[in-house]
Amino acid sequence: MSDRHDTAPNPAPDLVLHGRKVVGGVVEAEALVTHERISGWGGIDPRTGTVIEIGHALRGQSFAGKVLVFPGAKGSSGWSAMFHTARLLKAAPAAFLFNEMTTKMALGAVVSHAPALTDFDRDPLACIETGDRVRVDAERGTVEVFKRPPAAHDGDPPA
Amino acid sequence: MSDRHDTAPNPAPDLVLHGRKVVGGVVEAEALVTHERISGWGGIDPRTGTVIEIGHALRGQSFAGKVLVFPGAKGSSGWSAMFHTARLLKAAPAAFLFNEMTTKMALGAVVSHAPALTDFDRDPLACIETGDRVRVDAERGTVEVFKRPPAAHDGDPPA
Amino acid sequence: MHLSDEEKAMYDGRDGPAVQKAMDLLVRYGEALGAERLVETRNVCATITSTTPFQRDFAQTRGGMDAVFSEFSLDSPEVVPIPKFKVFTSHLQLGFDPGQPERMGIDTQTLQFYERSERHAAGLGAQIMNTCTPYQVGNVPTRGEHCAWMESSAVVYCNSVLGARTNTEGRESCGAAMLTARIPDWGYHRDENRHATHLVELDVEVESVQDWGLLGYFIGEQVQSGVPVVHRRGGDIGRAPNLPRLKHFGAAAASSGGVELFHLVGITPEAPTLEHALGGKKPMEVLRYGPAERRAAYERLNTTAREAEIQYVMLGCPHYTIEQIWEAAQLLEGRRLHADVQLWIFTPRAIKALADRSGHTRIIEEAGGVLMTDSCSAMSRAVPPGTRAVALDSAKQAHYLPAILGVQAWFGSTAECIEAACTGRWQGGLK
Amino acid sequence: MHLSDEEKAMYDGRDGPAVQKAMDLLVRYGEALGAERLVETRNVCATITSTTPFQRDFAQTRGGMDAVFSEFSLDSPEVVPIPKFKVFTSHLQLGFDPGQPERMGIDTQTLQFYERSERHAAGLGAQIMNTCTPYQVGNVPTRGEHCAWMESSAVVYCNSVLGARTNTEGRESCGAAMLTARIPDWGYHRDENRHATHLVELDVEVESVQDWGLLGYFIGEQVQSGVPVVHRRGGDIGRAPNLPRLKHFGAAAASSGGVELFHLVGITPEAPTLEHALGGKKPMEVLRYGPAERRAAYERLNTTAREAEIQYVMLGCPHYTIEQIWEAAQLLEGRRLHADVQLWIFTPRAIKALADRSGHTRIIEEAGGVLMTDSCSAMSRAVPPGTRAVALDSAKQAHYLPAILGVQAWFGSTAECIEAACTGRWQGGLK
Ligand code: F3S
Ligand code: F3S
Repeated sequence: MSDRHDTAPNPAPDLVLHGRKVVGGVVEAEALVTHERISGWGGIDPRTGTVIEIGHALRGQSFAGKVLVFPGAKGSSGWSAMFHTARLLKAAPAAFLFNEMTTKMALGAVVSHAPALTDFDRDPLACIETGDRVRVDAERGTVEVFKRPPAAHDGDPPA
Repeated sequence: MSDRHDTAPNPAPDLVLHGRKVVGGVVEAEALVTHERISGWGGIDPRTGTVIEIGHALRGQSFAGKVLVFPGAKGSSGWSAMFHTARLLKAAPAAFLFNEMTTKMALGAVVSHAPALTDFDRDPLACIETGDRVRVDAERGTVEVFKRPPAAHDGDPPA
Repeated sequence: MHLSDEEKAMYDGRDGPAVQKAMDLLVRYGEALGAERLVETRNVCATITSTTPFQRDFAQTRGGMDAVFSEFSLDSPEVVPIPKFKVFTSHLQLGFDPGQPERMGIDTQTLQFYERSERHAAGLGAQIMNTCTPYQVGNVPTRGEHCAWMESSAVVYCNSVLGARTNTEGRESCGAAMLTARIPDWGYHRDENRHATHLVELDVEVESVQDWGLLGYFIGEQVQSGVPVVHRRGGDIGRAPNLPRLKHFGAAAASSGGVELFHLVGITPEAPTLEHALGGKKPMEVLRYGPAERRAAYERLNTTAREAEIQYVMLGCPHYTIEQIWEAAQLLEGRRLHADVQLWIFTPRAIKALADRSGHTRIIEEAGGVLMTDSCSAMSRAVPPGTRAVALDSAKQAHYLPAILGVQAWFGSTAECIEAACTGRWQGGLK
Repeated sequence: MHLSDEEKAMYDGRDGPAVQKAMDLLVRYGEALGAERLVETRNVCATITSTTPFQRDFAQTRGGMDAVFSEFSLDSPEVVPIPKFKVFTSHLQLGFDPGQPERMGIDTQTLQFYERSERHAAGLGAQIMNTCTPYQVGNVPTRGEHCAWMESSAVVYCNSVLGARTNTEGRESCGAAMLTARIPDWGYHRDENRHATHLVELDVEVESVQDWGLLGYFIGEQVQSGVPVVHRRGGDIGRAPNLPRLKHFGAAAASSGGVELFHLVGITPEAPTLEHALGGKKPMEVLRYGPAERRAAYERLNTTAREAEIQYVMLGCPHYTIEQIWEAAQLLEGRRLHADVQLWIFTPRAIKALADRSGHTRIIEEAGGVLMTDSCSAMSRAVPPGTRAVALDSAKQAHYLPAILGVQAWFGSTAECIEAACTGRWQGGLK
């Protein structure tokens, strides 16, 4: 995490995306980005928000309190129940930004009570990186991205 | 029954029908004719060969040992089983002459081991009457009909 | 009839005498039909077990269960040893409920003989489903699957709703199919016989289970053994009818007529359009079904009904689904049957196990009713003693019971039947 | 989102707070999807009961079973009293087999809590089917019937084989549907989303259950959440695949990808022709499935397999039909499992009752195997102690088990699995 984002108000974002509100709310948190879909049942541990799917790029990492940026949901119909439980255990993402609308994704976002957006004017997977600070205003349909300093980002593992 | 038919060979039939063999065999017996389809299960008593369906024109009459002339089978898939049982109890018809081919009718005739014909050049329902003597040669596909004397026929209830 | 090499080998005895007898029957039957060949089937539904004193004596005097199968299922007077079935074989309903012998007036000897014959059939590979509705206990044929099924209400469901292919087979042709995986390629196995012959134009909403039963009863009377296609002028038939509705519809059409295949435009699999269902031909006849036809069908089903006092309510023809049992249980919950009325509900055994677990059986029994299996009143000719008038929600059962047992039948909705069960009086009427 | 008057009344609380919460969830969910309206459904399949310690504690501290239903099935933190379900509701599989708690490592407390929650669900009107295959125990939706189903393998069967209409719902949307008879009119409920997007040209025979599993696995990987249509160049697909084949095919495609609807030209109800299935459009992609693709799918399913010694054979994913149990019993009859191997076969409870009666359970048990219900190894994460390598005839289970439990999986035919169970060694191979 970068101090810059934690300590100072951000006068101007590095970029702004516009999308369609899926679940309302406003939140600001760090991004966790993956180009792979996420499984609910069998794919995450709802107690910690950790991705557990073998071979998944995020395996071992937790989305708890993060803005989860990903293509969408995959796997069993237990998706919403897993994220619902994660929410009750305070391990849900702070927000969902995704590209593919499915019933799993929509219901999972709804029961997570987390702001969620889709249908962006720019692909969030192409312009948001893990560690970026992101302010999601689902009511207005905006995503303000405050890029992590390039130096720090290049050198760090994507955690 | 008419003595004439029981005592003398018939030099020439009154009429001859041609049909398609369904089950082979040759038999000569009295005709029992109905313009109504017959039910197997719930329609006949296989112990006596009696039609039992309420409202049926043949109700109370037995086809045992008769040439049964009728449109065809109706009702449940127990048709063959009922006629099969009637055959074992010696109460099956001597032959079947019918117009409508169905699986019920075909299988019922087969398991009755009785000569059977269909696809006639003349409608047997239009030219055979109850009490006529009928010689069925299923191998040759012929039905020779020896009409009951009109006087006897007109005066009698139909057998 | 043309036989393949495999079929010739079976016919010539390669697989033993029972298979040979089976092929012999199939050839005789196929030639009787005028079939040109046999078709492969891997799905047989039949009656195999024995419930009559005649069969019991036959077993005793002629050589046991093999003799019974040889004669009654293969038409072979010669007793041949019966091998295991080659094909998935489901057992249909029987002449009584072996779980309720006293209620059905079944003596111990008959019951024991049945149990022996059930064990024999199971040992050969029969699935002891014991229902007229194999499609609700795991035998759900798929589109185009060639089947050899008995039981008219099952045949019409299999052909029409599922789009599988079967004629109305009999005990002997099914017996032969179990051992050979063959049945004559005739009738509804062939594309050219599956097109509609009669067009029925709907002029009225068809919504409830009762509505679908009335429509089926009307259609069967009109088209007899034709293939009806049902169409709503200027639009869809309405809400897609579910399994219970189509089950009652088909059973009604199969009993008032001999319908073995129907099409519903936009609903059944071979009727994406009216033209498709008709196969590009003109219907032989066009019928209209409006409020007057609906009322006439209702009145014909109620012709025998005179006395409002009823002694018996029978539900479950064709065998009730778990959804219908749930509905009946909801209507019964917290109520008691009238002291002079008995209520019997019929369902497959496997579904009864589900009803037990789901709490419905308890509710039905607490109200004074009973959930039975394997049979029904028409099949068993069993009704409670003293029954003069019976209330029914099935057009098929209302068609058969008065004819078979001479009782009066009231036909109405499930709710009206339950109401009659609780009050002892029929208060229904067409809405 | 547009609401009808009836829906507005429910939303405004006419039918009490639980129905109001249900409508609130449906509106939030429908708006998330971008749906314009709700559609009526009378057929819900869902998980309702509770099997986790977390839910047990939740019940204890938050207000009993109503609190659990409010939170987990309606997304309502406020505890509302739950009325009886308005709609025919079937319970899906669970996290263990309550009939075999020890084998599955379930403690008494968890079992007792499950039983309490089963009684609660049944009391509300849930049919305790406890299976991923409701269509084999009496819930067979009809063409065009709007459903709200969970469980991907059931969803794909419902949409594709039966031609009914459902999206992959979740616990909360199903909970809301039970109380309102509504679900968002989105996705596969609507004609325009049911056409094929990907064309798969077959260049190889697809006949056995294993063949259909391999084809499904290939297709899921390729089309992900697309709608594939399968076509055989220059002819029919071949013999119509039966229920077990289509069940394995769909389950495989739903697990390697996310297929919720497929079409098979000439077989499934919305694919009378290729053009019809494509809705007159061009496919986004054309794929070919020949011997090389078949082998590659087989090898991917067997990537984790190294050791020929197996300790466990699991059959029944999706839950076995009575036909499959019969086939397994025939393969096992008179044999004994290898001393180091356990065989668990999963089926719905109602079908187990049928297997008991038909003699299969005895054969399986005499060989040393066990017929289980309600769950499976993937759902329960339970395998026999010491399992390193498992033999499976299900592509879906072979996809999930290594990922979930880190075991090695051999995928092959049922006969190969039974052989491995009896010899302790995997000797299968693609034929
Ligand atoms: S066997 Fe079944 S279809 Fe009706 S007549 Fe009896 S319940
Ligand atoms: S629930 Fe059923 S579909 Fe397979 S993963 Fe388990 S057997």
